[in-house]
Amino acid sequence: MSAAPADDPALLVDFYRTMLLVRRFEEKVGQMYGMGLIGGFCHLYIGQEAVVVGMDAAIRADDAVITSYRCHAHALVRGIPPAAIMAELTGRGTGVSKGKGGSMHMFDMERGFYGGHGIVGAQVPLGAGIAFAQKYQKRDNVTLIFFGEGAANQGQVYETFNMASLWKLPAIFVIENNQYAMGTAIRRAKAGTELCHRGEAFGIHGVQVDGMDVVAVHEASRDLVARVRDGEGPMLVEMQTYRYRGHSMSDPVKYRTRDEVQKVRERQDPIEQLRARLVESGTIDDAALKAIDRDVKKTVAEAAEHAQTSPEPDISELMTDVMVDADGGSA
Amino acid sequence: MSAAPADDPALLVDFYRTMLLVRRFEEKVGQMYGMGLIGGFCHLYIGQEAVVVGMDAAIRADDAVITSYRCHAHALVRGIPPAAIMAELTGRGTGVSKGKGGSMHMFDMERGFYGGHGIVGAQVPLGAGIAFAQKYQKRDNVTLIFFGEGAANQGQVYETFNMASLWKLPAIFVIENNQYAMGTAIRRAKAGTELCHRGEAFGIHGVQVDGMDVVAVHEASRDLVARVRDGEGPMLVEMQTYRYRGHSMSDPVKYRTRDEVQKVRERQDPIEQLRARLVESGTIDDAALKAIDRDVKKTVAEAAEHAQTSPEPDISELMTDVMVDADGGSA
Amino acid sequence: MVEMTVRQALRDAMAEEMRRDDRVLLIGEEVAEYQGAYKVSQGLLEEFGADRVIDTPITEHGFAGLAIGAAMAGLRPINEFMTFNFAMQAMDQIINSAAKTLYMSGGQVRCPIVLRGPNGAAARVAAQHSQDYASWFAHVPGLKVIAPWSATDAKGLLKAAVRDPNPVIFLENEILYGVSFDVGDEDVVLDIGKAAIERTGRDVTVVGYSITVSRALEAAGILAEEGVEAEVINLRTIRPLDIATIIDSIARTNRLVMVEEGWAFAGIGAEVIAAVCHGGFDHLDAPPARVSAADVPLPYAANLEEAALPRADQVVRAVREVCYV
Amino acid sequence: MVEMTVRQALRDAMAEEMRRDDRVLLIGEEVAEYQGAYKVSQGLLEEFGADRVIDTPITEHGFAGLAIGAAMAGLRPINEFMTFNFAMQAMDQIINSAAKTLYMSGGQVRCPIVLRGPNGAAARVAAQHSQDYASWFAHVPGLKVIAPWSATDAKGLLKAAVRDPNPVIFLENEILYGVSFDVGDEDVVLDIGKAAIERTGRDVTVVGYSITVSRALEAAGILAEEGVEAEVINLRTIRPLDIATIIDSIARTNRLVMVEEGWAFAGIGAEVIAAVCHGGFDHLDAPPARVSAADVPLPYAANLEEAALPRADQVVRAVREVCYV
Ligand SMILES: Cc1ncc(C[n+]2csc(CCOP(=O)(O)OP(=O)(O)O)c2C)c(N)n1
Ligand SMILES: Cc1ncc(C[n+]2csc(CCOP(=O)(O)OP(=O)(O)O)c2C)c(N)n1
Ligand SMILES: [Mg+2]
Ligand SMILES: [Mg+2]
Repeated sequence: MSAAPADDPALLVDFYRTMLLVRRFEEKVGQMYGMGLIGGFCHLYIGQEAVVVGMDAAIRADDAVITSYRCHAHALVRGIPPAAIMAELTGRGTGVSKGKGGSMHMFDMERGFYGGHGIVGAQVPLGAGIAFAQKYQKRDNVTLIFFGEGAANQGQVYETFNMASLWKLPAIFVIENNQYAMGTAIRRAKAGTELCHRGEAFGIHGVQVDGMDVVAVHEASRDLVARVRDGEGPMLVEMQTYRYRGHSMSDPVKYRTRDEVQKVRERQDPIEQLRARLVESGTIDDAALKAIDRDVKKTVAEAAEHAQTSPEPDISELMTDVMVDADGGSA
Repeated sequence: MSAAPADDPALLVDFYRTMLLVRRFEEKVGQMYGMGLIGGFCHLYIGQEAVVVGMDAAIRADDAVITSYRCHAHALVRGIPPAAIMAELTGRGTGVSKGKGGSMHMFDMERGFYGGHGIVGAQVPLGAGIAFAQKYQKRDNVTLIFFGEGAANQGQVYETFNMASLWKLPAIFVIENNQYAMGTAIRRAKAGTELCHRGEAFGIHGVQVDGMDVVAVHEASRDLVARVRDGEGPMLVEMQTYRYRGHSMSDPVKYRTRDEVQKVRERQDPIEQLRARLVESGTIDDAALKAIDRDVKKTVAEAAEHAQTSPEPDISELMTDVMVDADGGSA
Repeated sequence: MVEMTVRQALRDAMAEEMRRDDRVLLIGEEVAEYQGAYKVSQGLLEEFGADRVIDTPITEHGFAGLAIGAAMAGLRPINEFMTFNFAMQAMDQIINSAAKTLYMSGGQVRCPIVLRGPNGAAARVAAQHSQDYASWFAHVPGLKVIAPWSATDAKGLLKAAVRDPNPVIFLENEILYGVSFDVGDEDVVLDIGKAAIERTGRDVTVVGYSITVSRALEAAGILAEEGVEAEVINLRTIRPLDIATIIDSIARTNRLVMVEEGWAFAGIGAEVIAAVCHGGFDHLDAPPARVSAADVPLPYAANLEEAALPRADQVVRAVREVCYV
Repeated sequence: MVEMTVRQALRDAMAEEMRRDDRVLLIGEEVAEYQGAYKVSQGLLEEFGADRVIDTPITEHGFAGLAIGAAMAGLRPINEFMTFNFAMQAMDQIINSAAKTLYMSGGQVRCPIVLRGPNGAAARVAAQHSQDYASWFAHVPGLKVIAPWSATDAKGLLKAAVRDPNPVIFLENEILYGVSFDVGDEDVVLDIGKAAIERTGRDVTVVGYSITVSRALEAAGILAEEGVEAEVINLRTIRPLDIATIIDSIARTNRLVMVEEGWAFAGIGAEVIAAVCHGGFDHLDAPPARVSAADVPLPYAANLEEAALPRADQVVRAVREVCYV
């Protein structure tokens, strides 16, 4: 195994850059939504960046990822061009789903990114199916299955735990516990123990990780991924994290105080934490930080530009992709 | 609380009589099915008698019971006349569901018997709803929710555990672990720990009981019922039991040996165990046993006779009971 | 006359019924503290308290099953689905438990529940959040299915649904929530099973439900300028279907255009046409026409979405065709 | 020609496809060690092993979702529902994941899965085990829906379904499993989307699918004795519907009777009638008629069950009506 992440400055800088990209991208999305350039439901990932960045770096390009509607960040870190994601958000033909899916339904089969699912919990059995296929095809791959702490109350999750455990599927169940499901604070919807224990009755080992600390996330993930890849069977990780923004762009966020959010931002922000660490350890200097900042802003600006200037899908696209033609083309 | 059941000879004799009634009734049902007098799916309870008899005696007449398709015994012990149950099985108008429900769908609202449900696991949230109503109406009742160990893998069960625990519903979840779900032995379908622990992550205390010993069942049930009635919230009990017959009348039972069944019958039969105990302790003599036997046989024979001589439902019944009329009648 | 949005009408209907009958309660995701994902239950928690306005975890299968069980045990729950798309998780409980148990029990087990929430397309929410379930639910005996259009419909029919001793599917529309209508100010309870003629006309009968009544009325306005008088029928209830009102209208107009937001295949339009063929075939002077959603999962892109959903101009065209003008 | 039951035909189709393509697997409750609840998968575990013939726990929502995910990831699962009634637990995954994801992903995520099992009534299994889901599934774009009648249909269409790159709902019938039919002995793959004319006739077109084709043929036999020649069409595929074959027949017979085992309201009969009105209205010399299940949950009692399900004598009566004889 390569060096521990804490000792790998290049990796840490990379984490920083990617988290910043996610943050700035989502901020831009928020702005564009406010301007009416993006429609429908739109869920931002701001605050949770460490989870997806730390985890994605622990898997390989040929592994698989599946998540909920809150999927822009997952798509970005898998390497989908920001412009294609942004163009999906504006509903353009150059979008990653040709403009047909929108914010909640991004997919990239070439990058093992299985979406982007709008129904709470649906991605959990689907993800187990991807892991099932990996095992069936005797590939040494793993599947990361992300879902929220609200989704963790859906019954299909437990059905899936049972099957994944019975069949030792190479699946990692990642509960992104951002403390709220829409307006419902976790304690109002969850009885019993911490979520990391919810797989234990089904024989699934669970751990709880500080999901605001990208290094902790990454280290835990490397361990889990290695064990799952080795055939130990599925594992579960509860990432304790926090979303700064509303559930979606239309959420007035009356269920918590500004103060609560402010405290998390000040004390636990994943990007600030890592920046402080990089600066204190002398890994990076101000000029380098600025360069990253500039780079990220440029990428985001270009994506936004592309997303606004690309044409809408051709109207003929309305009737395509309903069925794959028997000869193999999708029409 | 009244005397412990082990010290209450009348109660024990009553258990014996009721278990025997269930056994003989089900044997008769098996015969009549073989003769073509009963149709569709038909699931016998033979072997499991101690569970329902011991539990039902721990609740009150105004409490509620709900179970699966394997419901003849639950209906019998709730006090529904055997003739009405048997007539339901033969599809007659005098059946407890007017012949419209059949073997899997018996109901008796006057006796708090909520069925008789054909979909595996469906009765679990329904049962929690009954408990919810009991609590809403501030009644000090409890609901017994019976389901199989196969049903215990259904997701809706865990959704229900969570809500029942959150809202402290007066529900007792009874897993009748008869070792098989159709042809699937429990170890082939269940990962992880014993089923009695499946509620723990949701804050539901669980116990495991020898479901072949009616006294053990009853004692455990009295304790659980008292605690649940007192407002401690839902509890779970796994009854370890065994079904002697096939899953349903059409099951050739190739998934286990005759020897396995024979051993359980010889060593653990709930009726034989209790009989031996009653005889050894001198609680009952041969003549009394014979009288009970005769009585039970007579009851069953009368039920069978009634069920064969009663008329089919009037053909006009086809279109009734689809809707309740707004004025209150069911038409 | 007062003006009221459909959202207010629904809220008031629930509040009034909860005041009238303390067995009535509201249960669903975000109905209490959040005041409803679409603010339909605004103020209800405050007035009726947490025992009667109940936030659930995200477990549609479980909470709908629980609410159905509670109805069987004597309560009168209003079960909100945040949208009906999520009711697919609870489909088994709705069909096999709520719709069938009265019959299976020979008339013993009643299930007076209202299952309500927005149905069909909202704005740009894409395929998984936009399905119209009218024809699925209406297919099944044992259910009543209501799809209000106006605030009057919403209030009068929701009150009727709560009082009905049977399971009622109540299909709302997110886009209509914010639309205002004139309503009478008394406490009206409408009859379930009766359609409303929203505009009279002699040349063609246009039938819609929910938001497509707006499309039909828009079309009727355009057609009137061309001298074609369309009669617009608002189904209000889909099961039982008020086929008599439709056939009666066609007896006068001899032409039928059905407008639905759902997919055409085995949809409500198919049923209306088949039922009209059965009971009023000889009145028809032209083949009845359907205007429906495009036969695709609903796309996100603005231009594709617009092309996918039924529009007034399509209704106008269909009317011209059946009128041979 | 050889004789073969529908059960054998289905089994052989699966075995042949599993031999041909090792991405094909069978997953469901009791499909492996038990050899299928209705013995449709007899011998498959032995031939293909436990990696490819997979018994699941009783968790339809979960295992169907898992199978759908596996299909997206490149496998070709055949997902057996012990009966389609239990597919309601998995409805969200079937509709929102299997049917819609290709579209939502702009054509990227394919889902080549077959979801199969017995559908509709068996014998005396009552309301919760007897529903016909044909119209529900056929309502939804993104799915193909097949309902075979004969052994030839079963084999040729199941093979086609397995090879199809799309999600296919394959609706079998428990009562037909044991029925024998003559089949050609070659390895036929039928075209999805083509109806079959099972009997030709000039006086009336009778359309059925699955077991109602038997009812239609019985009725045609009775009618022939009265001098009425019925043409019997077996739909075979319900979505896409082969409306051309139906209209072509009606162009000759000028009369239509639709026989379905499901409920009438927004059923397949409604769609066939609406589509015929659209494409062949002028051919119709009489209002098209429907013979369907009674509009009730299916009762258990023998006499009520018989009265509830469509029978040949009802078809005969309907034909007489549309033929005015
Ligand atoms: C089955 C279903 N029920 C309800 C919804 C509406 N909904 C969308 S997101 C959400 C909250 C989910 O919370 P959580 O799982 O914690 O994820 P987060 O949004 O916090 O990332 C709800 C209730 C849905 N999309 N699907
Ligand atoms: C949702 C659903 N899936 C499958 C079935 C078919 N089925 C009926 S009973 C049964 C086995 C249930 O086993 P268990 O829960 O252990 O109860 P038991 O029969 O042993 O009492 C199955 C698979 C069903 N009725 N409902
Ligand atoms: Mg959350
Ligand atoms: Mg069992």
